[in-house]
Amino acid sequence: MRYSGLKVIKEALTGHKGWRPTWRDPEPKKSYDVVIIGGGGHGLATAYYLAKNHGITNVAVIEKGWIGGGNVGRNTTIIRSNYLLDGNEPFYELSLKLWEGLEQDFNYNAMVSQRGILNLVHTDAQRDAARRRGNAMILNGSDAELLDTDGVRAMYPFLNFNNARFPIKGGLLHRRGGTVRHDAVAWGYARGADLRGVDIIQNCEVTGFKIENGKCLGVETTKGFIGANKVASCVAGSSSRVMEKAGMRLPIESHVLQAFVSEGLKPVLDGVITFGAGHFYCSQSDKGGLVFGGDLDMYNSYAQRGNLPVVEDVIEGGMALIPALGRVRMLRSWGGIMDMSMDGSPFIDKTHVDGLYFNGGWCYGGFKATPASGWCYAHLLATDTPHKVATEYRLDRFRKGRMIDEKGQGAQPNLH
Amino acid sequence: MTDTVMNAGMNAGTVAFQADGSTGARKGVQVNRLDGGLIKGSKALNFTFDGKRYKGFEGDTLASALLANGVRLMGRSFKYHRPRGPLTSGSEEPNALVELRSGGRQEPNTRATVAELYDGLEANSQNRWPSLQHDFMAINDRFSNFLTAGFYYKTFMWPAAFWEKLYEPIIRKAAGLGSISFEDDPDAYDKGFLHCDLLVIGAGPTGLMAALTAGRAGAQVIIADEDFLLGGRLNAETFGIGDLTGAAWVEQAQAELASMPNVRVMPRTSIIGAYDHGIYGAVERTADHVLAPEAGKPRQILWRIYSKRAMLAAGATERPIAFENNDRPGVMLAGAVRAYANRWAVTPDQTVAVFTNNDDGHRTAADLIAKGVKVTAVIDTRAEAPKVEGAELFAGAQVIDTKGRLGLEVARLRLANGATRDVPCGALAVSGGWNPNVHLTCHQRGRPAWREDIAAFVPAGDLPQNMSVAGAANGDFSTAAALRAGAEGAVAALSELGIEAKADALPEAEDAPINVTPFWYVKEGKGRAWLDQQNDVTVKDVKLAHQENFRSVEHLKRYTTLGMATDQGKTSNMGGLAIMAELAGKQIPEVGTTMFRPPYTPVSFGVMAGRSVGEEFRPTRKTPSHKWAEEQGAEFVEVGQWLRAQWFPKKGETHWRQSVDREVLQTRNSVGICDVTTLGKIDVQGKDAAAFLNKMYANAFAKLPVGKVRYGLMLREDGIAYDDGTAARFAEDHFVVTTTTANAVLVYRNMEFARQCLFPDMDVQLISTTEAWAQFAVAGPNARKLLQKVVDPEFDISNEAFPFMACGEVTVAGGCRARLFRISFSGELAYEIAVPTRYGDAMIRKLMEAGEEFDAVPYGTEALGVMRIEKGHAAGNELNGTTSALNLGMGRMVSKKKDCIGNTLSEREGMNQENALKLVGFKPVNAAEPVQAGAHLMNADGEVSAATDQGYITSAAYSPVLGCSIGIGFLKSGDSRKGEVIRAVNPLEGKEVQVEVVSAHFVDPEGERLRG
Amino acid sequence: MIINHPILGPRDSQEFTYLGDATLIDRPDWEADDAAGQFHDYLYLRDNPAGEHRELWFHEQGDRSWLVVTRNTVTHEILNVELARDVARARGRSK
Amino acid sequence: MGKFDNHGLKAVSPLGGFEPQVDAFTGLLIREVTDRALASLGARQGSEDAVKSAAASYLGGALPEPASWNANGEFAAWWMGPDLWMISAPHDSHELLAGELKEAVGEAGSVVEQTDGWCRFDMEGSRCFDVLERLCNANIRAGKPGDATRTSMEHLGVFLLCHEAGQKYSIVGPRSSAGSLHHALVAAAQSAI
Repeated sequence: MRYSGLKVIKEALTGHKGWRPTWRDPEPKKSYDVVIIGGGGHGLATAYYLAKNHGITNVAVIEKGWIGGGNVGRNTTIIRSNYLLDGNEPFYELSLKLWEGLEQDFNYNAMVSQRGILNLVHTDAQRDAARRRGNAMILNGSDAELLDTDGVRAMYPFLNFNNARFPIKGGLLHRRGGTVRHDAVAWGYARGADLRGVDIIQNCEVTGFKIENGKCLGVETTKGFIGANKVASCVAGSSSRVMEKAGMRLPIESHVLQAFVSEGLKPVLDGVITFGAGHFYCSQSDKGGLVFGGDLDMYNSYAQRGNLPVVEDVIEGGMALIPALGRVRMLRSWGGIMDMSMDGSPFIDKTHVDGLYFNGGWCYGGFKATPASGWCYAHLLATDTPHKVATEYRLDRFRKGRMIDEKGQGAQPNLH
Repeated sequence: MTDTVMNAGMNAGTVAFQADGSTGARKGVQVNRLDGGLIKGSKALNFTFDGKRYKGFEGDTLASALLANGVRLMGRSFKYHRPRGPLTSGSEEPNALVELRSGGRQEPNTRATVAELYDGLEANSQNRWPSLQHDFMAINDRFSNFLTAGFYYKTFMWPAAFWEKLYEPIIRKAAGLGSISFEDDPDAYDKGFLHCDLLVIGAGPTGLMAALTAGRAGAQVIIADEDFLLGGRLNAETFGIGDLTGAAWVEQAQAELASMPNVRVMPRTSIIGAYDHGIYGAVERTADHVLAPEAGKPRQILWRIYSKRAMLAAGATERPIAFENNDRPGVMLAGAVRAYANRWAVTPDQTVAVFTNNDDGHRTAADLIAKGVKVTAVIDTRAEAPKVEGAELFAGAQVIDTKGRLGLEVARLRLANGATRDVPCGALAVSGGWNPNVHLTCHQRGRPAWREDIAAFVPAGDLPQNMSVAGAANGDFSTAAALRAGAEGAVAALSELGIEAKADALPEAEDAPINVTPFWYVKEGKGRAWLDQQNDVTVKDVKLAHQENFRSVEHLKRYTTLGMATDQGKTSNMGGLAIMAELAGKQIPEVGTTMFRPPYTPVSFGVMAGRSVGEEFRPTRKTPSHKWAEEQGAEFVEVGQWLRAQWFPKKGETHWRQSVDREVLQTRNSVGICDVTTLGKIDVQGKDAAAFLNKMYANAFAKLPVGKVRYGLMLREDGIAYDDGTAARFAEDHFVVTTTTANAVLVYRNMEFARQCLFPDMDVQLISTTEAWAQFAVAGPNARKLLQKVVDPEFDISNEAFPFMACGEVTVAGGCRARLFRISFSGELAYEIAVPTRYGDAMIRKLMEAGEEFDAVPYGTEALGVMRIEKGHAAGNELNGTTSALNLGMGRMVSKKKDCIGNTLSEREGMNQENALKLVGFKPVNAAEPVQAGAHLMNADGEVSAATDQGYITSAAYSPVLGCSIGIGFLKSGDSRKGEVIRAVNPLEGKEVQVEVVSAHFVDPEGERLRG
Repeated sequence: MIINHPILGPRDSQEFTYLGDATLIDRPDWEADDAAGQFHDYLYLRDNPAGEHRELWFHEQGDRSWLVVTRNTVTHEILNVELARDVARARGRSK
Repeated sequence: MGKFDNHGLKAVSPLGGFEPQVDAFTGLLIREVTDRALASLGARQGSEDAVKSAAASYLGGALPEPASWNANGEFAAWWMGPDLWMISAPHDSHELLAGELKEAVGEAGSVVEQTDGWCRFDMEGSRCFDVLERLCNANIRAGKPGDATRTSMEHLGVFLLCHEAGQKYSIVGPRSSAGSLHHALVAAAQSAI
């Protein structure tokens, strides 16, 4: 079934009887060509592109809970291609280009909205770094503009230009950055994959891998054994827990990142703003809620919830930047488990076990990567060679000294 | 969070409460005002709503005062812009949201049901245009059949560009609820910290009894309630406790609590979240009930409460029944109607009907009848409904529709016999049963359990650490059970702390069982029956979600937006779950619940930020010469938390470059002085001090002579350069090391890690002395001459006696002790001289005075930066966390003969490639062109692209010595490319400059000056 | 969170800085044959358990002790707190 | 005037004045204190007992236990961390406190001058509890004289020394942020009183 405005009108006039399930709920088959562990954004996108780009449709996505329940369902919805390093930026640029045509591609309105991202700078050194980054973005085919204070003021006159502890000296504007309705991404990919024959199996948890003679033959699950030619782990947040079952230790720690939404407001912020002198970034959803976040809670956690000090730290940043928010209320907070990697960059790679593949380590940036992650992971699974924009995302890069460290923080996951 | 008491005995007819004003006079004032209540009828308050003037009384909320004045219409819904009035009388309110106050104090989405009335209150309706009565956007309601759950996911996709250009802007404008003024909030906020043995959350009968029990035992007790009156549901009911009325009992309890110094009673305080290990967040509204806070006083306070034990006594929330057009102003929860009548002496209308599935709803009828309000019908879904006196009872009947424009006029019933009946009523009091307020028990991911006998979720065993639950929050709804649970819960909690408390003889109170027959929605009718009134989620939407396979509760919530409004579904979630369960053929507990998360009720940004706003967002660190620099008219710059002088403009200088050029030239030509106190200083002592520094730094320190300083490069364990500084050896077992300003705290932390965790038996003691010494760089050919005037003559600081890289203790200005270091960042003959910080202000004055004959200049961070770039010294822009010693041209400094942090991993292949980036200098081929930091480097010819990128410029400045702009940066194989002309491209700003690769040491490359 | 400091008793975790897995105490011998491999594993690989985790916290806004805290990463329950220096010595670290 | 104050440099207080600042509220006085010299004393490994006894004889009393401070005549001392104390004495008579202390403990201890690394504000009066609970997380109402708590106030690490519970405290914070700390104290006092 194709979605369209006409279809909506037709259904409205006929009692909405024609809408079908957005995805089926099949029982698992005995085996598949590819079993993807994890029904989050990346897993569903991988299944979609395996089917669409590579014609591989004998695929199962197995999800321990409900699809889209991981970080794709608990993030701050930002998309961007504003990375600095050569190992990263081409990948994120591919991702942004995929976002730009995504809705027409999978026939689902995920509300991709490129209203711009503004990274504020507060010192000369930050401006130098912004210039280097902006140039790297442009050289990689992305877009960037360097604004001075007046340029920022023209966009957002209500920021604190009067008594700021760290005055705004300008900003790096990335106009193609923006936001996407996060849940819809999971549902859109699920629908697209399902229509192409992929089995999405919810409430099915992987309990182990069947590995014989260095070859992965399938997965043990709460719904029984499922055989596979290739098993693709895609469970960011739970990567260590799942891969431990295959005997692997990863260069990853799991951390909690909190995010927040305010009560609904008439338009305040058009685009996304990140505060360069505190831990605060913010956008406004189409429903009117300010969606904002800041820093990690800093300690290892699988609890999907955080603590009060970080809430205060984030909102202190918010008030420092936008004093007019004093009477606005925070409505809800939540927490996601981040796969924090040792250099802040992800992995899309084969493992030492034949037929077992790994995708993870997305830190707090997995959402924007969803299309390219699926695209490149599908490429790797289908061809056994890394996609050209994902050649650096290797598990052995630390052994080789080829870190991709955007923030320059070294092997300290919670600082990335 | 008010405690709820249910199923009181029907002692109707006793008007429990006496107002302090004259009763008879009220009716004339406000059309729906009754007698009695807990308001102060003697004190009339003026307020406006949408510009119209009204009067209410002290003790009113905005909602009760508007209802008293005959105003039911208070808001519009989010999507369909349906007219709405209050559904509740508490913080769970979905409908009656207003913009309170104006200007910088304008507060959108304020629940009229909890906004305390004050004289001069100003409120306006929101999300409507042009007026609340005539809202243009109500046209959405006509098209509701097209605007079903998730319709937007299926359309607005073509043409692709139209989403951002057309559809989305319209949607964004229409969406949202209230608006902000964009003015800065003028009010202050505060934070604080409290400690207690027992935190009691909710001050209804359960909480009050718990606090009394614990307080009498001498425990440290905090009892908090979001309401401005203690008592919870006791204020809304007509029955008594013991011989007293409910209100009198509350007053007595409150008086006793107030007399105990170990008890802190906190009304107007919402517990917003249960955090780890007994920490609770609480927001106290100290000035929301007055026109404006007193000067210097906060509007709200965020308290962090450290509790050893906590008791949740937060009561329960009534839930509605869904039926067609159940959202008209006037359709309210039965308990709320009762609360308005009993507490606020208000009836929403003069004719009221009641619709219930339980006994509790009948009490609303009885209480209203006793107050003289006409009850036109009591509709009970149960065939075996109890009898009603004074109103017509329809047992086994349902409300199937309502009518009325901008407010309820008629309820249409389906009677047990199948007939329909229209009942006139301006208000319909609906009760579908009560849900315990389990929210805080779920903040640490606990999941509630279903209790069949009350058809509701109650807290399960997985409570937050050291929390217990009692009373209605635990599903024990009667007053007697509440009092018992409060007392016994307090005894149990305190006994775990070794405090003995006694559950004294409890007063008598009603103890009736609950009789509820679950009834979630009326199945009859083709129209819409609302579940989530604010977000306009109807029964049909839940059915559509089920049809489209959004069946998990989380999918249901996210697809329909059920429970995502400002009330977080407090009155709507249960209904949605029950309907989903029915459609899926499951039991309610199988469907589960969504996760309750903090905050319990929405919290202002202002209070979460507290005093950390504006210039006080973070502390400011000032250098010892700050005051003097201010006197000189210096420009200041933020360097971390420090404020440093950036440059010192002189009269006639109109551009900062003039000042900076002058400062550089004057320093290089004569002498300049700069406050360098901000560099971190760590005092390292102990027998193993040298061995310790050998571990910390890549280069060796063991053989550094006493009285000498050495440059040190510090690596991270991954081999990347981390920080640099100097180490001065004052004795065999005593060093003072410096760090960069930015890394002072981190280096000190890492050293402690090494000392305690890696080398625990080394004899090393560390302490920061950054702030203890005011340190000034004195640089330039005349530096020594200047210092010789300041350093006391008994100290020989000649080149022979005090050569480059010497250090020692001296006195200055006739006996003030000081430390002198002969080190140079500028490349000139230079010293750093340190005196105890209290003398720093005098010292800068002394130095400037002594320098007068040399035309000494103070220089700021800009000139400092120019001179270090001229010398090719790495700073923060070069030590950017991705560069190694090899990149910095200091590869040979990394000793291979010893173990140090980072040397092993610095040898990995990826960090030692042939074409590795190397730090070099750049000069423009055309001296008039600027070199810019952040430009990327490209070969002289060929494509400009990421693939051909050769490196980047890290730092750049105009060099007044060379008369052109210069830069340093990292270039692939840079050290072997000197003399090559390449391009520095800056497409970001549309610039491209031809630069020559040169040594990074632009000035005095041999270092003759600094040794002179 | 509250960390029960072995010397100072219960303290708000906000006073602490978190580092990570307590195995960071076990810095390898630089002269070992496979020092490069050992340092790689030491610095980069983690068990990252969902459950009990021994981890390093620094009482930076307090007495500047490094602590080894045993904490459940799923429930955040803290089971044990030790001075890291004692742990380091017990694990054979010296100079 | 101390013996070393006769040089040509005039001292300023952490807040930048020549005289200590005083702020008065109903039931509370906040005083800047500038007349104390400070030196840290760390025990060398293996010399913990030696340093304690040497210090005790110099100070005229034992070094304080963890989380405590004490006074002995003109001296005061507080515990900073394991085997680390801060010693305080009148500035007029002990500007060279670090040197004197080092002489007293010899090789057993590491001594570092700390006098001007810190600023100190004394808070006195009946409203101390009400103000301090707006500033720091220390459980002050359960505190007793002699408590020395390292805590933070408005993002600044400070030592809080209790002289008399609810009546008198010293707050010792980083000198360069004296203005911010002072602002926090005064704002809290205005807010709470």
